[in-house]
Amino acid sequence: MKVGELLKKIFLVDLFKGLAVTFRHQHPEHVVTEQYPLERPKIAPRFRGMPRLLKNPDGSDRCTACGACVLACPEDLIKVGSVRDEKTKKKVLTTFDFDLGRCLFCGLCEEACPPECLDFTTEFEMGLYSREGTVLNRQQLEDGVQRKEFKK
Amino acid sequence: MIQSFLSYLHSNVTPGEAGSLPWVVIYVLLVFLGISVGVIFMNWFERKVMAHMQVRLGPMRVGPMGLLQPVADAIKLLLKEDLAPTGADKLVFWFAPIWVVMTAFCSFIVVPFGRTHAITDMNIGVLFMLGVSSLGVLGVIMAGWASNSAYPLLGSLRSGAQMVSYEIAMGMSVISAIMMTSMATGTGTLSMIGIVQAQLQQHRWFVFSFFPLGLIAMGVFSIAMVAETNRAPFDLPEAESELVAGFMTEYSGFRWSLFFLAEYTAMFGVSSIATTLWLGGWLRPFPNLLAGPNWELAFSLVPGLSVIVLGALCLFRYTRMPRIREMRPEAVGLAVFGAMLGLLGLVQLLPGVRERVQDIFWFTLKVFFFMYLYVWYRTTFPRYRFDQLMKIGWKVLLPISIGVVIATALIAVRQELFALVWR
Amino acid sequence: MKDEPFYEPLEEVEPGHTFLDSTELTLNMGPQHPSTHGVLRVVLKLDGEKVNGLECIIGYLHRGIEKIAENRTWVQFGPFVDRFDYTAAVSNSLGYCLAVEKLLQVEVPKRGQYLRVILTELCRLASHQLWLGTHVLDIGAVTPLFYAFRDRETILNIFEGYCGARLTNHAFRIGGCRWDAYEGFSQEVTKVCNDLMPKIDEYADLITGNRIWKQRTKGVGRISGEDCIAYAITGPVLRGSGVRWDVRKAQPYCSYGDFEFDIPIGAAGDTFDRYLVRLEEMRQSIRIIRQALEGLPEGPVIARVPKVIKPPAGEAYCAIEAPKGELGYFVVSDGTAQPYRVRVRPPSFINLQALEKMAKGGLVADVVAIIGTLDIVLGEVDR
Amino acid sequence: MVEELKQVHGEAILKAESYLGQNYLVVDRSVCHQVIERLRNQFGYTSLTDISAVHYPKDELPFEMFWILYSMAKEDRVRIKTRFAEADEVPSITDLWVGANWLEREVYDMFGLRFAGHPDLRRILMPDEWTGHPLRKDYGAEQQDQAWVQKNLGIESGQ
Repeated sequence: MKVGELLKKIFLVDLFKGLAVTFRHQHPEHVVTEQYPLERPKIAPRFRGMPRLLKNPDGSDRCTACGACVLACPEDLIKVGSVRDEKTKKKVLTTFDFDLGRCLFCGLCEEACPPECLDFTTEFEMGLYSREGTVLNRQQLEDGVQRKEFKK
Repeated sequence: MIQSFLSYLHSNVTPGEAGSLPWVVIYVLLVFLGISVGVIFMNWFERKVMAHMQVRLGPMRVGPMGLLQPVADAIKLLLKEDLAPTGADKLVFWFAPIWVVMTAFCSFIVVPFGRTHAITDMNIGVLFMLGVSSLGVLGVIMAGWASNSAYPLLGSLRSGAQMVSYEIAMGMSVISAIMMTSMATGTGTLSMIGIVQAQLQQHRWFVFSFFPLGLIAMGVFSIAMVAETNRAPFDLPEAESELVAGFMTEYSGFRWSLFFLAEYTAMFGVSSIATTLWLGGWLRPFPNLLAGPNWELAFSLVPGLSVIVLGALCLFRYTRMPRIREMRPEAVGLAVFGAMLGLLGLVQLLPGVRERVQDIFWFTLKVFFFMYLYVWYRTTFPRYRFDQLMKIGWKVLLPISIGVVIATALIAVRQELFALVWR
Repeated sequence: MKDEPFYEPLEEVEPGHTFLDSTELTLNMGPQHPSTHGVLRVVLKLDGEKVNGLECIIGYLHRGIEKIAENRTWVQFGPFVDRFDYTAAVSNSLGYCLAVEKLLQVEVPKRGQYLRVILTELCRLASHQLWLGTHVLDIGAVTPLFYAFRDRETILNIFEGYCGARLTNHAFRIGGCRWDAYEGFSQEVTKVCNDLMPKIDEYADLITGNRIWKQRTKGVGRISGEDCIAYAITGPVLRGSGVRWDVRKAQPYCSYGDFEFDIPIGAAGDTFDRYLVRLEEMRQSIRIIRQALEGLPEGPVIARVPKVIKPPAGEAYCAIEAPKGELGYFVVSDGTAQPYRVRVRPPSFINLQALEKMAKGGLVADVVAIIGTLDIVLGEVDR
Repeated sequence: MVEELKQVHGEAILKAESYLGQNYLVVDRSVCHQVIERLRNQFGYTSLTDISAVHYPKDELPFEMFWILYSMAKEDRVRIKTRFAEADEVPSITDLWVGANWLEREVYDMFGLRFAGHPDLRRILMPDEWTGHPLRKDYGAEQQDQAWVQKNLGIESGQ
């Protein structure tokens, strides 16, 4: 062993190097903690969060009840109910159930939707106290979630 | 009765020496309370320092800056269900944490927080402390054995072997410090107060005497004491990634918190030994160099002023807090805390109080230096393996400390030696 | 729920009987244990601290994903593959897509391939950082975990920006990538790479030189190159033992042949070497990402594939170099929209077998270190 | 290589083809161990990549085992396939690669195929007492061993 290495070993240079790293990091500017919910994370626009049924700007249903999302879903958790309108011979959406409890958030239903009506929002707070609430009905999907705001 | 009670205040000795039983009781209670508060503060301090070293914030929500987090945790632990494993030896299982806490607190009987601030002064003080603090291992072994479970057993076996091995290196390095006490007077002392007074007489802390021998001895001691208190990087008995929680695995709730209390108390205990032996105990910086009434006054104002500065910092943070409803309890808490600190600081500036308090202040400061080291080690180092731990204890620390003892002895008697040789 | 407890009634424990009656101690490590990386259960036979024998009991996380595949369409199975090795979901996705594309005989456009390379290499970085943090934590150093996670977070942010999810990304689709790079993608990736290089040196400062770390890892869990091959081990563990083999070089896929990078190898085949190999792999990954970003061509990112994917009947095996080792997909199609069989060659599962050989004769603390160095993910072991 | 193998084993090499650039050999059950051993020792296919099976319930020999071998020298993969009936025993290759141990246990667990000469053939992923082999085609996706679940987990159903 070389003298230098021996000296380094005796004077615990390796240990002090490590100690220096941790000591340096004590400076408050290194802190990366995000104080949720006072501070909200930046969510990317492509984020796949809470699903939502979009409506046309004039308030009419954008969903055509085609069932493409039902077919696309790997977990088979979307249930679409529809009736055929007598006059226009078009399907009209009646119910739309989305079971969040089994959702993989893979986004396949969103991709499959022809009128681009099913949308994954950037909302990520979906915690619930019971399993019953995980099945979202049409009303909930159309309204979206009302978020409680916190300030720092 | 009252006369004798009050007359102690004018005496210049510890209550134990004065033989005043009521004051002993008061001191015991004060020490117990002080250590408990210290443990609570230490818990917060450790989490905070660790958090910042790990680029986190640490406790922030309970109380101002999370100061009340340990209190909340303590309440939670008290309310938790107290479980004992089916096959456990109930009596021993119940007794083990009490034993550990008892021994940890017992060692504080001789710790001098100041010239008069010790419960008593024993002429074998250091020996007593080493002896009592090493009794703690018994409780750990009891806990591991009584749990009737594999992890605690392994943990307690490790702990037993580890504490016994490091005791020796610790004792050897203590011997070198004790030899230094005999330098000026020719008669050494084992009394904790005597050791500090010897440092005062010799005009230097023992870390710096016979440089670098004192430093090496303190280094050995400060490594051995980490092992002795089962802290990282020597925390094998409770290595959480290997043995889940070691000897504490089966404990929960209040009994677990007793172990926790004991661990931190033991840390305080060994740190106070180190402070007393090498860092001049309660002595303020440069007691001989910067002597004189003016310096005396200046240094006695430091404790009060520093507490006031802390309080002012809290009040300053309070003014910087956003005025919203969610933050109000926290903000008010911080303000009250700051005000209380300020008041405490003011009280410490009073003439009668400040002379008595300043010893404690310097002592605590030095102890917290060691506590900071504990935390710093814990965040930085990986854990040793069992065989490596033993190797370090027996093959590195023990020879070094024996070497230091021999070297100290040789230097101490160098004149006699020279005389012997030249004659 | 029945009224009586389902565990053994207490009377069966003889009074006064303890496990201490035997000379050999059987220690059940896991499935709930801080350092078995999930729900691995290792039964150790101990003589004091020494490990005389051990057995891995796995399957606690078995979800039957291979069975699920047979009941989904080719497209629908895409998100499920992320759940094999959930710490490196992008790699899983890539392997599956490549295998199905092979069956379909579809060539992914160059831009799509480059994007895939960038994302998989980022994923390798993220996976190695997770490994670093947890491995070092197992050995007792708490802090590197937080540094590693801090830096991993920036990579997860890129994933979030690119495909909308951080962990189980479902990043790629059969035929290419679902999305093109988002705005500011290349700047962000460049920034992450630039920031990461000094961070890796910082880990080295904190860990590599440390004598405790060296003592804990050098000579621990040693395995020779021949043994590695006999155990069918791949990935950094194989390379740590001095075998210079990497699927990215041996059978380049996804235009890995376009990039210049080295395969680091170790000499001694112990835990320390594997640590160095993985650290160096992180540097090489950054090198690949920089090259791919520079050469990122314009064009489409996804090939033209039918909406309902029905590969012609046949079978194909496609392997990629996942962060844990060779990740292979053996897919069998019978010409319908559903896979007939999807077989995954899980690197963690196969690497874990060597634990017995590596840990026997060591101490309890070594077992933990070796589990860490094998870098297993129980989602992949149990599937 | 193929010619050489055919010379030695004759009719037992049923097919040697390449599909999508991937070579595979279909061999008779009786010679699969010899063929694998020969590939390993003579032709440099020293690495084992994977062992698994596919279930074709409609065929006469419903189980198809496959071994994937790799040659680091040639950088080439080869797949050896062979067909079995359920009652047939497959020769184990744990004597060639220790690592085949768990892979074969998994095949046993998932398909119920027995390996001759395997040192420790137990279930690996499923519980030891479980009945049924999940990756067979006649095993439903939501099927479970109800009795086992009720006995060991204390719940009515795992679904």
